[in-house]
Amino acid sequence: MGFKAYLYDIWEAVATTAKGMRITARYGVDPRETITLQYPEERWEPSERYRGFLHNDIKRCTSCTMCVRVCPVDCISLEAVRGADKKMVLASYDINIGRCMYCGLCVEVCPPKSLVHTSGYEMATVSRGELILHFVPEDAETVKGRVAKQVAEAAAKAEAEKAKAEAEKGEAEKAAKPADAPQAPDPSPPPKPPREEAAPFIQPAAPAFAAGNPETADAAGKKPAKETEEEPAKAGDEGGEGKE
Amino acid sequence: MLESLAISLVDAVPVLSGVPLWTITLLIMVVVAAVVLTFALTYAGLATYVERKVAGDIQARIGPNRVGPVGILQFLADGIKLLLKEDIIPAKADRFLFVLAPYLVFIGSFAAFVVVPFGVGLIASDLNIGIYYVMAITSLVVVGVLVAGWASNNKWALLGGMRAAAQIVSYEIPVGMALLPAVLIAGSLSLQDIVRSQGGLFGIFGWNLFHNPFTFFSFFLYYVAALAETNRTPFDIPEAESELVAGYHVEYSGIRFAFFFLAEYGDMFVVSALATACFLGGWHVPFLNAEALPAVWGNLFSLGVFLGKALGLVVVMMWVRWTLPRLRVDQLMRMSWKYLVPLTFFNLLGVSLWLLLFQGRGIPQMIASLFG
Amino acid sequence: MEPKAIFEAVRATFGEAVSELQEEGFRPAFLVVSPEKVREIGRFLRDDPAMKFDSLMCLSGVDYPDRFAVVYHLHSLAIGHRIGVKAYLPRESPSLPSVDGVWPTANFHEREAFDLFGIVFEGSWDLRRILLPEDWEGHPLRKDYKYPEFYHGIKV
Amino acid sequence: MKARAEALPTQEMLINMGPQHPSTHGVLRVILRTDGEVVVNARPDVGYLHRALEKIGERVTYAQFMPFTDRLDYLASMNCNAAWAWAVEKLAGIEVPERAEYIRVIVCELNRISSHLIAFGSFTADMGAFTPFLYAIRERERINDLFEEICGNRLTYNYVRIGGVSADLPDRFLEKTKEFLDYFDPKIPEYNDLISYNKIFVHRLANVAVATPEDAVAYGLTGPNLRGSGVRFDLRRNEPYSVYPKIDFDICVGTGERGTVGDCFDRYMVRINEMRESVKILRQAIAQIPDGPVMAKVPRVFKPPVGEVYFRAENPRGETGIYLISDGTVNPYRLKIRAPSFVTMNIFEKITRGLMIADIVAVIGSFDIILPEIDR
Amino acid sequence: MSQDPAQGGPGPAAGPGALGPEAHVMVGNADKFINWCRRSSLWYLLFATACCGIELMQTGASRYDLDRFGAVFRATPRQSDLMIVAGTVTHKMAERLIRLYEQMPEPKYVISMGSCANTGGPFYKDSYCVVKGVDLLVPVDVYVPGCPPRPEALIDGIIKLQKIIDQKRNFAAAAKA
Repeated sequence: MGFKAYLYDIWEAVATTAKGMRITARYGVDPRETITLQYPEERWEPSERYRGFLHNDIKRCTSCTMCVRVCPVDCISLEAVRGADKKMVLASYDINIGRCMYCGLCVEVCPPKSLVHTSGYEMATVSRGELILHFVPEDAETVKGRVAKQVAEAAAKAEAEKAKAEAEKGEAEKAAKPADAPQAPDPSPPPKPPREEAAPFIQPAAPAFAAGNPETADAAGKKPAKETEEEPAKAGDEGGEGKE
Repeated sequence: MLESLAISLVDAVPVLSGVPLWTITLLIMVVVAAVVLTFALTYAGLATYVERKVAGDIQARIGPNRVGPVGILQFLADGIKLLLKEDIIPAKADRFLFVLAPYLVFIGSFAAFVVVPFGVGLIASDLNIGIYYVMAITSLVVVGVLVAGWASNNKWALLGGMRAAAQIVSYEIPVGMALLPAVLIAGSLSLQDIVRSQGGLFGIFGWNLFHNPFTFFSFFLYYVAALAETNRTPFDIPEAESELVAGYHVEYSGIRFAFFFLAEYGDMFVVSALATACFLGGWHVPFLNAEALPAVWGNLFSLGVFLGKALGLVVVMMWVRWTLPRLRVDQLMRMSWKYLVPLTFFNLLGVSLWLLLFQGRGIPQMIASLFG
Repeated sequence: MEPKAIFEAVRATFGEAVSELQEEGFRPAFLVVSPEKVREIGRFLRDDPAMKFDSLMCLSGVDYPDRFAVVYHLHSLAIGHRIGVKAYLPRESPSLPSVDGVWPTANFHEREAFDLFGIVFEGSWDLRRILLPEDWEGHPLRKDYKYPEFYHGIKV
Repeated sequence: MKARAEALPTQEMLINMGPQHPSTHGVLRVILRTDGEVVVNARPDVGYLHRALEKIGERVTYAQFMPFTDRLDYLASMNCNAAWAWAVEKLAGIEVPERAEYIRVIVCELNRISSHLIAFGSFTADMGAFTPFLYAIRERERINDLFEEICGNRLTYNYVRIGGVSADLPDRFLEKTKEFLDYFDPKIPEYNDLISYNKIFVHRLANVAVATPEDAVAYGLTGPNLRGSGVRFDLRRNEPYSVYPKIDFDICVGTGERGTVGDCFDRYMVRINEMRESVKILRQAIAQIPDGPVMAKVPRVFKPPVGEVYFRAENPRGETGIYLISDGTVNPYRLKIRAPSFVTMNIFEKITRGLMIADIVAVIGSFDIILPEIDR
Repeated sequence: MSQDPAQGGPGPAAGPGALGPEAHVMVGNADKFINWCRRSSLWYLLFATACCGIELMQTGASRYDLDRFGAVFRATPRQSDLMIVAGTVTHKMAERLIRLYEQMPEPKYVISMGSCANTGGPFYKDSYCVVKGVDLLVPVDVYVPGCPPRPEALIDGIIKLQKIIDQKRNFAAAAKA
């Protein structure tokens, strides 16, 4: 391949190698180039939008299960019981951060803004059980028991007042019909996590299939796990109304 | 040299006179070997630490700094951890060869420390066939790597072994040819003589490097060929990390892998020591005549200078490793046979013609003789 | 060229094989063709100087409620227009001739359609499962697919 | 070769460049039949990261599938998010505000730079030079910081929404991006000095695995791989979408600079030059970005009209096509993702005949494949 | 070299947390030294399947630099003693993972990095071919949550693993029979 090309080959090899080594030498000699962040001592403070582990402020949480339904992975499980004053009391609220994918959809859709991303990221654990965060201190049964007791007392008190009210009405004028006592508000069934296995698979007849499709196809056994139609697709800052 | 030492020891300690002479020389040899081996192992250990620090520095990060004060104990931790790893020999591997290979490689690289001229009087044994001995011993590494590649019964290892055999054998020739100018100038194969031949003229201009343009050129040829000899990037094809998973030592774990690891760094030092001895004036101290210095100080001082030059070349090898990509096997062969071998032969011709024309005097000597 | 013009041109040469053009609600428009003729129509669409559909963008299997379909999306680099070709297949043993002779890129797409839908492409270079392990039963993307309980002893 | 065959009966070796290998960019397995070092046949075996994204697509709603597009091509998550959003908007005919489109272009181009950085870095690491890989990741860390400010995550962003973007840009974001661009501009010539024009690197890549333009089109190569073979086709220019028509940039094409057109070196250089183009696009986009809302009016329960659409966007690895069939309910009926790396692997068997084992690593690096896209 | 704030042993790690089964076991000097050696040279196997693999790469790169802890990536299981399962493990990949784990020499540890490795993560519900958690295949020492976990979270996991290694008994009467 020609003597000149031979020499040019050698010269080019030496020149490009030298150019490369000059750059690495510049980095090697100059201590300012080091960008290492020595983790346990120096920490990187994450930005305020950082999506770390989730935290739910159970005082403000209205247990509207919007977050449970929007989560693509079902890692939030929530049990709530209707308290005496018609408001829902959280029995248990767990987030399995071992399964969560930190997508932030639940935080965007939470109406009372009680579910937020903290900037925590250090929770390496030895056992998988510790990856499930429990936000309600006591376990579910005691809460349910307590709420059931309160509901019973409220009902009893309501019963007593009614009895007194009837007694006074009774003496005042016999004609007044006694008001029928509101039946005891039975605790509404806690909304189960949306993926009910037993739910009917067949979607009610979907609208006529592809418009141009020659024959109308009735919806075959389509098995969308989430057939509850309440799907908050739009994520915007003005949280939708808590539909319950 | 050791007999004289033994005799002087016997005179100094009369009680030893009853003991036959050869046991004393044997004893001294063992002591010297122990000293050289401990130096070699600690150097190899520290070299792994320095390599990771140099790599960290080049790559804008900090190397190991949490193990020991500045991370200095990193090599200790690695070594002892490797010592205590489970010793796995693959089922279908050829057990005896699998176990033998690391020792061959280890011997091949650390036996060459015998002729390294550390200082004025400091050499394990001043063989009169110095360079020839080193060339012979370091080719034992090829046997070790080939046996390792074959014995681990792993396709990647076999490929690594084949590549290593092809590479080291074909780079023996340029290494040998590039060292010959120093032998021609010194007129002797012994490394101490080569170093002594580079004395005089303020200690710097006596170096073979500046003797004549051909030797200057042959230093760089030697250094490139030596890089290939020790499987360092850009020639680390036998244990190509990204192609052959880990080349010939893919099946080795624990202390056997440590042998390979140390042997590589041992090779690096041997090769740099040869370069220093043959081209950079060995233990000659600039502006001072090393031999004239008082006995103990002279030795230590020249030892320091020699180690400085040799370890400097080792750091350059590390610097090259973190810059250049890797050659392909056929390009490696082409470079050796089409570029290095012709160049070293032409270079050798040039040196011998130069010595013939100028009766063995280099440019610095001629300039010095002009000034009288 | 406009989809309608393409439809006329193909209809002219292949007659009954091209049954109709699905236009509105579909972007791009689709030619519905009979499965047996797919390879010839493909070769025609690629070699005809007026159309020159030299690049098959995407070949996908679809599980419509009552039947399968193989959908080809074609694009012409030279001219720059696009067309879709759809071939409906019966639900029992869906199979149609492979087009990897016409567009070599179809091989992986066909292997994927075979793997996930069970559509057999006759005359393909090598029709094997591509994404799932060889010994996996069933074709997952079918609507009536039941998840296996165990695979090699690991709970699914 | 003939004489040698009789004299020395050699045997071919079957090697598993298995799912776990330092340079297969993930869990790709290549079954090599080699004769010594020369590869007789290299058959890729994929599917080790098949996570059934398309089956999941049929079971979650349109908005819920957005985080899954992050995991489709995790080096270019923003591009996949945007491709999914554009596809659904094309299906449902949603009008996206101007500012949202500009933000999408900005984050997509930033993501293109960071994806090409990993492509460049891992390619040089496969060739043996580990330092450029760490320099590339150092630059990528700065882009990660920018993304962490916008959407809060370093790798899986889930930032784009159907109808716009989830949140407006933080206040000093545009200045920080400009700072990054000024920091990044001199870095590319430095990479070229360090490794691109290094003699060994060029020798390893020139004239290796040449893909002729006809083969490239026939085998469905797209994006930098197609442009590396000299075909001037870029979706942002030939089939413009979003606000790309308003931004001028030129298409980098392989020119056979150091070897023939379409070899590994050309595909590599196209990516390096594309990083420069992306910087140019970013500067113009930052200059032209208008004010205004970032989210269109999309109903909370989003039911697109019945119909089918095929949309394709220019991802860093090639053309990501999304074929979407909707039957009017909340879940997509069928969702086929045409991933560029999946189609690129088709040409692998043909192009690697007769190469050496070290070149297989070069070919995988030059195609810049990524496994979640191949296996979906 | 630039000044190192991390002089001497590891700095105050974040919260002790549970330290594994042998948490509060008296450890003699020989054990302490051996554990120190094993802890400070954890060579991890390059096992990156999906997105967490990229975060693993960035942890090993310049800004977070795992090399500070003496952790170097090794390509072959024979020379690695820590397997960081970074990414989704599918059924087709499961046997390979088990084989790789068995090829590693004995004092070996496993870190399950990211939601996919912990519990199958985003693909837990609807995916038919993802292994729901790596601990179905290999014994896992530390779970690092996150999708993908930040490099700091992974380093926090490695520090926690180092604490576990510190508590191990090697020479004295084995803690477990």
